[in-house]
Amino acid sequence: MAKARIKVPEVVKRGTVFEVRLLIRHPMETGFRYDNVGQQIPKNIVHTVRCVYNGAEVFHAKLFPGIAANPYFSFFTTAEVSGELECVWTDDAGVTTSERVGLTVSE
Amino acid sequence: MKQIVNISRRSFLLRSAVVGGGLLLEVTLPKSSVAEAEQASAQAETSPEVTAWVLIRPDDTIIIRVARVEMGQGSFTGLPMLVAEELGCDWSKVRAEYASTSEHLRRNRIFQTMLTGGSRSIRDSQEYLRTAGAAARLMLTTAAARRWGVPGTECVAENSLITHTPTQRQVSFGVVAAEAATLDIPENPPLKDPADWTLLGQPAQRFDIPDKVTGKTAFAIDTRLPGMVYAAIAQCPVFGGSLKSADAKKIADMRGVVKLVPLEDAVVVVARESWWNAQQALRALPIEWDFGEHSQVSSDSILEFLREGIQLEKAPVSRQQGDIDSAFSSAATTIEADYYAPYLEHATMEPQNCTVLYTDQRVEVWAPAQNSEATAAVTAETADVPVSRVEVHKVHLGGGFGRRGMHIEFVRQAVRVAKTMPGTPVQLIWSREEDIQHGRYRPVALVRMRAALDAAGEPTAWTVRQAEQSIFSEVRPHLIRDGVDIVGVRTFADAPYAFPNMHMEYAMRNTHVPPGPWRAVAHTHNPFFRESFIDELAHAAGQDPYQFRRTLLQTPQASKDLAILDAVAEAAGWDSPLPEGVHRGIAVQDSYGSYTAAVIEAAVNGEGELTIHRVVIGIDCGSVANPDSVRAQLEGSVVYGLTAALYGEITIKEGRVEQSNFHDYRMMRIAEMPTVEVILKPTGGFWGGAGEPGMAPLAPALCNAIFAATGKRIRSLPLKNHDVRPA
Amino acid sequence: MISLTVNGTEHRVDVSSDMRLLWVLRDILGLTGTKFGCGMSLCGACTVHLDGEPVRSCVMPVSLAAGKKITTIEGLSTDGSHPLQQAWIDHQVPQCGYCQTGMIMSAVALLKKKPRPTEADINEAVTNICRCGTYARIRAAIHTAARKVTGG
Amino acid sequence: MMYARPSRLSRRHVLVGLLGSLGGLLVPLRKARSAGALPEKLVPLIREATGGVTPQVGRVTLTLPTLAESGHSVRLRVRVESPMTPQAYVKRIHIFSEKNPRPVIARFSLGPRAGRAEVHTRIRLAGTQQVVAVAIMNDGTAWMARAEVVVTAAACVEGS
Repeated sequence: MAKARIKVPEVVKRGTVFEVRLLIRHPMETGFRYDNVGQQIPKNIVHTVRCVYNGAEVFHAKLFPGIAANPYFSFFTTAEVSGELECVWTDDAGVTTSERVGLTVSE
Repeated sequence: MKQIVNISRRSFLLRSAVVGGGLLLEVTLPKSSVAEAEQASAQAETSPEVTAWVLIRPDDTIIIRVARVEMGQGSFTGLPMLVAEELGCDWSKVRAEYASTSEHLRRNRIFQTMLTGGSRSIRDSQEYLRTAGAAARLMLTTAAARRWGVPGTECVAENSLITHTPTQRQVSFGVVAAEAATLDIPENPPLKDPADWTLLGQPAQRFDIPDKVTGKTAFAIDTRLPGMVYAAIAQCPVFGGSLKSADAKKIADMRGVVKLVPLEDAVVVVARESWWNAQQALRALPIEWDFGEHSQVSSDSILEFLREGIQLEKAPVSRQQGDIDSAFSSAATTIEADYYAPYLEHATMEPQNCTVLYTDQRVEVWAPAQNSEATAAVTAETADVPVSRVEVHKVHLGGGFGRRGMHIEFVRQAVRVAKTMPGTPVQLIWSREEDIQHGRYRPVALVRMRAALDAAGEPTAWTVRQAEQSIFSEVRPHLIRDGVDIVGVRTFADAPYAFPNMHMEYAMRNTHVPPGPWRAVAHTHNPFFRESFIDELAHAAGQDPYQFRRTLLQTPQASKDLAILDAVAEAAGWDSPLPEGVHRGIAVQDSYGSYTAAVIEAAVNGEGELTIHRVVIGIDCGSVANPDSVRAQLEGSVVYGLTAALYGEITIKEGRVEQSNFHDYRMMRIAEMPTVEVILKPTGGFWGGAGEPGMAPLAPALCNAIFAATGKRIRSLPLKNHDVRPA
Repeated sequence: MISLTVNGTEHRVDVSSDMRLLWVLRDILGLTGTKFGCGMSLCGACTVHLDGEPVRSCVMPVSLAAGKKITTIEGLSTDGSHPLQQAWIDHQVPQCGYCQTGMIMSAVALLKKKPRPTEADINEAVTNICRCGTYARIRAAIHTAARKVTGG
Repeated sequence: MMYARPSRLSRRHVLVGLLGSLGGLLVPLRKARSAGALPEKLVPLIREATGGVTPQVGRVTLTLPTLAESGHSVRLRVRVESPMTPQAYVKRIHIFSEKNPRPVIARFSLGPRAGRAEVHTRIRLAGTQQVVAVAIMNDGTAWMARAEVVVTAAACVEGS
């Protein structure tokens, strides 16, 4: 199973605002749940998500346990030049993960 | 072909919109709705809505809206009684009507809550419903006073007539209702002194019964729509498994088959003409399942898992008082016992079902669900439409018992299927086998209790270790506090008995079998454990079980438990002689804001055959709307509770439920029905529940009677697994 | 085509001959007063009369009902005026009510055979399941109706 | 009129709401639903988020379903009116919950390059409650919107 999915339009016209959709696979353990034998499951959530478009940050989110499991975000940014969109996220266990997608910008 | 089509609620929704606002309609409404609105407007003229709860027609017919659902408990009648008492109307002209869920949502949840469960319908709404009745009465008397040009304080309402006391002029509710509807709703109208009630507390005939004896009542499963197709479902036999494949080709030529809809953990066959066609095709369908990781789980392995919980050195504490260690070290007698209760399924007589009509404009749903707002939410989420496009048709339920409150997966399934066939109504019905094998079960529980008695036989200490599945750890994690399911520990953590030293622990042990709230939730198995163990202590102390309990209930907090125990013991003639071979057992329990006790008289012959001769069960639920409904709830609890005690057992093998229908999940029938005497002792000043509290004292009272008869202590249910031949 | 006489009306239905009578009544003829409870002749919610005899329609192939007089709850009375229906109201028997039409059909068949049934007669004839537990009132209602009809 | 009107909606509101739902004008009702005081426990958190500025109601549209079944995953859309130019843009959007064990749900940072100040996500809601969105603009002003979500999952158990 992929760790995440990023969706952007196949081609975007330069200067237009387009939608980025990001789905991260992560349980977002709240720290409030119990396992089968009543032990509290330690909190482990993705606490930070950053999205970088050709090196510049276009989206930054600080997350708390109130974000649902398998966090989903959609946000907007402006098309400039073709290149790459990279999303990077870190969870409480210190694991940092990233996923990239290519972006084609037309004139 | 005869079509019985449920009446659309569309016109009803508009009706309330146009009260006082007819002028706006012409400019605002979409064209297609104008004719309908005009028609609705005409109706509105004749049925003014005095408040959201009360509509009064010129012919003095009174319509009282009911927000909760009727599933046998009688609230379709009891709730209107609360309104009518304060309204001062002619009860014979009152009709009950369900409040529309969509109107409720559009009007900012004007009907408060639509949840039906927790024995809460009457007790949670009595205040706002009585207030609603009183408010409507004040509006009506005010309207009459204005008409006469007299002070409102000189007008009184009774029997749907308003009288101007000084002149004895009279006008009926129906005449002034339209004017009253234009007035503001008074905020804190005075309520009657309960001593002045004329309707509440008197037995009333239920509104829903006449149609239930003719077959006219349309349950959800009776929904008939033009062009409707039928859906049958098979769910993965092992909980947590999933569908691998189903070969649709094998059934493609079978009669009526329309399509196959695979779901993650189930497969649905849709057929024309009849559910029979769908079910026949489903039976012929080759299905491959991925049973997942739980296919080796059995009732034995679950019991082992619970034993681990009992044997743990420490577990989260649910109650602590005093010093048990020193109490035990100085004890003259120590008693220890393990008790067990199995999984149970609800088995509502109307199987799970749901009818859905999905169109581009809206989604209509007919479902036997205990909370129509939840039905609307599930429908909107599953269909991926705004809830404003969902119309939930309210229907009476063929039983609920907690099965269809939190868990309405049948709605989700039906919406999934209907969404694949826009414009075609789909009726999904679960077979009885699906119902029994895919329930939300009363959790299994194993409990170890210890108690200390001093040399005088006085109880000095009590410990409890529960190893039990939590209903709420998944669905309502906020009900788990420091590892303790605060619902699962009730009966113990809140026991009224005055042991000087107590220590109680809760070891959560969750299995893959889905748990759910089964009628009375924790107050079925826990009272069996507690009240049987108290009986053991009484016998160990050489005391009468009734007197032993009385001694432990001499605190102010326990006064209502004590009073109902005394009332039932007296009614049963606890100290009176019994026929040869007949013995008594007793138990007491408070739950859902009420206090119940029972005495059961039973005999066991040499072959170990049990006869239950008499059940005396009493309740103090504080105040009563319709005493006949409370009585019926207790009579019904006797059957539901004794069925569980005698036969109720869901067992697990290879990860799945072994029972499948009423031949192996047996129900009490009329031949086994004992004489039941219900004692109503409402002491006033509070409102308790009635649907569930009666469940609590039954199993322990019966098992205590069996002990008295045979000397055999029953520490696990059901009784069918025990040899009760006298030792 | 199978010919059925239901509540005095003749119907010709085009269904497979092994289709159970219950589903013909409910889904083809729209007579939903007869209920589905178990599908295995265990609960009695589907009880109808075949030439006056109570049968569990959920297991009865429709072909076996052809040519016989079928009576459903809808055919008992048009207005709930049958003495048993009246007794059911007087005793406020139903709770959820789902099983009650089948209960009444069983009781009607009993009273035809035994106008003044004993407790044992009731135990033998009314084996339907009611989860709400209305049995005590069912028993009382049967006795009331019996007394009324036999003038006792 | 003789009697003071209780917290119940005025008839006019109801009427507009009903007609609105027929004509697609949901705004008045949504306003009505979010009426009522700002949850007390959120006040200091919002003050902290805005740097002491009192947020004004407006410019922010917070969309949540009226009803949610379990509250495990509830769709949220927040949109802020802003030209999103280097001169005038939304810097941050904070999402708060009235009744979750942790009242802060998320903090989104945007910039003029976003072009459109709109974020969708899915949140958890522990029970029926208000959700509050606060937007901080580059000029230091703060705007907010509220929405009430009814979480219907309920048991035969709450309370006693």
